[in-house]
Amino acid sequence: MATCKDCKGFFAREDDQDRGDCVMRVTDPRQAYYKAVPVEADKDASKCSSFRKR
Amino acid sequence: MQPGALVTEIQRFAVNDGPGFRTNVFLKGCPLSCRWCHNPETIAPYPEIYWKRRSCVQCGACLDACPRDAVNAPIHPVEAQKEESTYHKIFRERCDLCMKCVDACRYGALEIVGTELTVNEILDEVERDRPFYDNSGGGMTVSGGEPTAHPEFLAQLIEGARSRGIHICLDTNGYCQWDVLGPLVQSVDMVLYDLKHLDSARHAEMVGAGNELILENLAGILRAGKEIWLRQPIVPDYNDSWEYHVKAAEFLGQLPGRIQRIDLLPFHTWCEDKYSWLGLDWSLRAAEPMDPSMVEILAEAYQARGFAVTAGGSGFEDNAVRGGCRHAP
Amino acid sequence: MSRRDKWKSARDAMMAPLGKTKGVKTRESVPEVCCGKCEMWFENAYSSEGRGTCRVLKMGSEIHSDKPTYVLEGDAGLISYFNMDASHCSYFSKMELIDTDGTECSDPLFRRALRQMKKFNE
Amino acid sequence: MGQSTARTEKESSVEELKNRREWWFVAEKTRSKRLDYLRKGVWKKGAIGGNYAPGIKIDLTFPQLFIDKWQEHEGEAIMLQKAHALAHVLDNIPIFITDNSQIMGYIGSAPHNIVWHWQGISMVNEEIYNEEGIIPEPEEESLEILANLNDYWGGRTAVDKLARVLDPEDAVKFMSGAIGWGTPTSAATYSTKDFDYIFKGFEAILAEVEERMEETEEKLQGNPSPEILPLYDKLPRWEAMQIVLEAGIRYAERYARLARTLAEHFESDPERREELLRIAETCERVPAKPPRNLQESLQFDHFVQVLSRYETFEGAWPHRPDYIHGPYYDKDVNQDKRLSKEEALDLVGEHLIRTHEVGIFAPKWAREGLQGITGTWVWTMGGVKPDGSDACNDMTVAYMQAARLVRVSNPTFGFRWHPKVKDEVMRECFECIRHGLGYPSMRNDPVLVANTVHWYGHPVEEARTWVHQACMSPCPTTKYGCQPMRMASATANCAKMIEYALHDGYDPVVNMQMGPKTGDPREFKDFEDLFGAWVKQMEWLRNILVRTVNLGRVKDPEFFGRPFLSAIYERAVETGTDACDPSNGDRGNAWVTGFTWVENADSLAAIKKFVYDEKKYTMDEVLDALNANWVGYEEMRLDFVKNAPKWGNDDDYVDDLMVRCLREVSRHSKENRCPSNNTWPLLPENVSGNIHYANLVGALPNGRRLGDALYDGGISPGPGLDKKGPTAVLKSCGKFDHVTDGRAFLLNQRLSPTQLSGEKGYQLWKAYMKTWADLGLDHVQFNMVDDATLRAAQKDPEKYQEVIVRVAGYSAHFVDISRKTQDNIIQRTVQGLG
Repeated sequence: MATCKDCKGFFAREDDQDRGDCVMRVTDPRQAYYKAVPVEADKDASKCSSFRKR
Repeated sequence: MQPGALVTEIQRFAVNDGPGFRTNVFLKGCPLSCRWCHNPETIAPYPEIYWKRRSCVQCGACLDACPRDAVNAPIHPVEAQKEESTYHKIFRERCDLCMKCVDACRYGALEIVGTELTVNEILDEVERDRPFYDNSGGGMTVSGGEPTAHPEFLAQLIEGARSRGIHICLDTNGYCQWDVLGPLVQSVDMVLYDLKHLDSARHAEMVGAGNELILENLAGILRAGKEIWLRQPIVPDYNDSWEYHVKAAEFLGQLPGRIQRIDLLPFHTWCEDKYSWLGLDWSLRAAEPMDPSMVEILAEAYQARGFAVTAGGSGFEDNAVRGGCRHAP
Repeated sequence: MSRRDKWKSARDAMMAPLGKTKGVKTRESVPEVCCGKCEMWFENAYSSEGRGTCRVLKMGSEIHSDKPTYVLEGDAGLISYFNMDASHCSYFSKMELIDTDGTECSDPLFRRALRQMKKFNE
Repeated sequence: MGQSTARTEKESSVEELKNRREWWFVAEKTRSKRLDYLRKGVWKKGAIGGNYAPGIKIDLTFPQLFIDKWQEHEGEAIMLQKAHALAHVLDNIPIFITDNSQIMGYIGSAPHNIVWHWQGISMVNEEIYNEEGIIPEPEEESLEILANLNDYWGGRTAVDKLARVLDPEDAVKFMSGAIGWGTPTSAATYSTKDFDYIFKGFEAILAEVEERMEETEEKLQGNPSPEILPLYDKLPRWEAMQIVLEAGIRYAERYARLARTLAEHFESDPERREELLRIAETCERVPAKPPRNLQESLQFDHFVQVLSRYETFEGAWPHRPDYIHGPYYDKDVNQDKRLSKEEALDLVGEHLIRTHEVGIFAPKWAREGLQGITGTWVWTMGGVKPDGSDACNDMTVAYMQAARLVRVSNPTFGFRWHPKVKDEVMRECFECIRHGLGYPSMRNDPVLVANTVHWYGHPVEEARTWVHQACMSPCPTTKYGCQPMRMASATANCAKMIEYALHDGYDPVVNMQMGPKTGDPREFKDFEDLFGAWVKQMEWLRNILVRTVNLGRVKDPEFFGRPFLSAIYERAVETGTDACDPSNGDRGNAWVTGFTWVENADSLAAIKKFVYDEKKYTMDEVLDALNANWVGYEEMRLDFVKNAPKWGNDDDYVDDLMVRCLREVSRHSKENRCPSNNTWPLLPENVSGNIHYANLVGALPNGRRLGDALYDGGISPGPGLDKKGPTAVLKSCGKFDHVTDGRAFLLNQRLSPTQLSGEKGYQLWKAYMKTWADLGLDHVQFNMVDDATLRAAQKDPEKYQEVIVRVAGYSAHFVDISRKTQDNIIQRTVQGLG
């Protein structure tokens, strides 16, 4: 099963390797930005459309 | 009872008629008839009727009220309000200005222009804006029409304003005998003086009289050392050429005294409605309003001779000579 | 009835639908003939969730049943909702829908329960 | 077509654009690339007329995160329960860093989202459910989520709880929406903030909380006595403060972490990498510790604003950023020369943009009343220091310059004018006005300081720290001066006073007996009888609003709870109370906002003159005409419009009545008491309530019909009814005392742009302002866009997207407001060309 920690967009936290930020590039009609969502390292990513294998 | 004079309007917050914030008192009646006149309602020395087509619902009440059959029958308001419509409510040639139609109108479409006011009535209104005069060096500007057409009343008005400590500008076209004008000029704080054309024949053609008396009086005022702002309405194809203004500047430079400021006033058409309210045709209706930047070019002709010049005559220009304000004794 | 009691019924009518489980179904149901489409119905200005007052009927009236009762005297108008069934109300009078894109304010007949009422635009 | 025009604009030189007064294009050409990118990146959050712009969606992540922990902590003290839920949101809500940006923090999980505060009024929650366009895709799924949330919160929100304890008659009348606005809860509110205290840093406050808790725990070892009992309730409150302060620090650290990640793994441009590292350092420093430079102080400030808006709907933004940030600007730019002026301007400009982009769902009535914006975010500029000396600084100037570059409609500025303001600062104010921003509004500082002392007894040094609590009302930013909650929820639709006086208290519009029965006007024997009825209706209307809001205020700590606000309120930290608890030393700053006020004076004057003085019409005729909504009485109506005296013409007949009405209200203001035992003065202003109430106020004797827009507000004369020009308007407004006759008085003036061009324009304006100050007026704001431009913008909105107008108490982009309000603005008398 692919998990978040296998993804290129996952950045583990220094103080806690089991958790981290899912960082994504988003371009909306007006501006471009990087977005971070907190995730568990072992979260199932098999259904994630932005999963990119590390 | 104090004598009164016909006043068309007491206009507060005037900022282009002398230094600072001013209250303009427009006296009715003028000996000249300039074709571009921006205040056509001030020419006739009697009350007149404004008919405001946009307010008129064509109810016909005025027709019923008129004893002389001088009122036009109602037509559809939309027709009457059309841009090209020549419809007017009053047949001026039959009307004897009894004003019964105005009394009958409930929609404010018919209005009397010209109300008789006493010196005190005028000054009470003028005095209301004293705080504004204090902070801007403003005051009262007596205008018209031609204020010197009412010399006795004007003298009393000036005297009254003086005793109340109000700064006074006399806005005159100078078409007046010196023995009348001279003492009036002496009694005011400053003069706004119209100059329309240097060539007497051209003057007469558009203004209805030659300019000799006006030019003579101008010299007289300068000799008397009175503060003066010279105001030149710039009318297209009449006095708007560069050559004309070079000549005018030369002429003004040779006069026997200093002109503190020259205001060049670009021709505009804001008065168009007033002609139509009075039921008068206006020969300049079709003329284009002037671009104020054109006037700025002409100003250079005067600047070259060391005159202070404005385009538009604001009372707040850098070089505006402040009238200052005295407080009531 | 004391003053408080009299107004309590109006207050309760105003607050009645709150705190009840309604789900999607109740919220989406808009009867063909309903208060929100009636000219006698005046949308409340405090909120725009579809609450309003009847211009004719007073508190105590009962319209969403086969045998409506009509109260015409009293201090407070009948409080009802845009999707209250008005098919039995003899005072129902269908209004013209004026503002159909919702960008205009203060249209007296503007239906504020926009999303659900939208299907009636056609 | 719009685009091809835009291209031509771009080809014009800045000078040409200035001459044509196309200020938006001037700004576009003169601002930095960064500001240009950020400005154009903003999603428009204000509603257009009544609807939100396409693409704007309600944020559903926030309420779902919240409810997870909220339900887990059910049964705990409300502040503690909320603190847990908020901390969970702050730890988990998606965050983002926009390209080129340097200031972090947003309320919601994506830039196009607006947040929804669901704990205020469940009716508003239902409104969101019904609202078109803002439900996120997939709609069906979102509606299910919304329905479930609404089912849970129904009956549990602050106003739902309040409605159950209110007198039922009051509840029904208050919520009829006819007599005023109001959300008597701090769930929809605004609060002044004391940055002298907050800038100590969250860690310092945490230490203070810790100390208080230890002290209290010691005392709790004693015998449970009446002195000790209340202490039990304090501990969970302090604990709640700790939780949110720590969560606030972690929230900032999340940005720091993201910025570092971007610098290390994503960013290839070395300059931007530097910036990202600086952002990371900044967010590691603040809000935990005191700021050391301009970026840190702005960032700290913005985090505080964002955190408070996660806690509640703060509909205003009381603030004095030039005063707060001025010293840091001075240090960075003038002393250390760490920042160039241009770099500082980028930060200041972005501060305006970050504020502008905040979007919070507002119910329809608020959208109608505040068209085109999210809230009345009036920032306070200028003024004096507590010792009375001039407080203007380089930051004052920087904000004015940045405002002209980014041209946002919100925040706007209110400038505290005083006699020592330097000419260079006045010129900056004037440039903003001349550029058609509609702001700053000008406030008369000496008058308002005296006013603040008069009504609430604040010490003068404290009164001098005042900021605009919302659009208009000054509030000190001191320990006991700060106002935690929107007492202006007592917002009166004042035209109802005269309407009810003429209808024996009955409201034909909402079909209800509202006011007291003051008698059939046909039986009144003279004007004094009518005036007496007016006074009774006025008192009734104020009383019901005031007592409802007072109850809401007292009950707020029980019904809502503000852990974060309490944690940044010195007096709440010190006493372990909710910031909104009136017993913790609040001196009070309550006021009744008076919408649709001037109609009273004009209506009373018309009746006095025509019915009682001249006996031209009988009261019967007047009432018949009003009951018919003037239909069939058009001649008579015009007579009332044109020939009855109207406020704003320096005419004592009606002006004296205005003064008399104000004095009656002022007398009554002292009888009304707030929970801190202070007064409730009236503050006439309208925002765009004049449009909202158009269909709620019946025909009036000033000639108005049901449905006509009301006057545009405050003490501004009716549109087109000020026949004597701006000097007469100012004179009328100067006839009452702006210190003792009310709280503040909004005055709109439209001035012609050509009149104010060039140096002469500035000189004219300065002389005008000097007179305004001499006359003792407390407020004036200007619209400087000419009719031609506005009419063109109505025809071709695409081309005029960026035209800003002053609505009333705030500015908005002209194209975002409804046609009715647009027409109303055009109709406002343009003060002539002289």
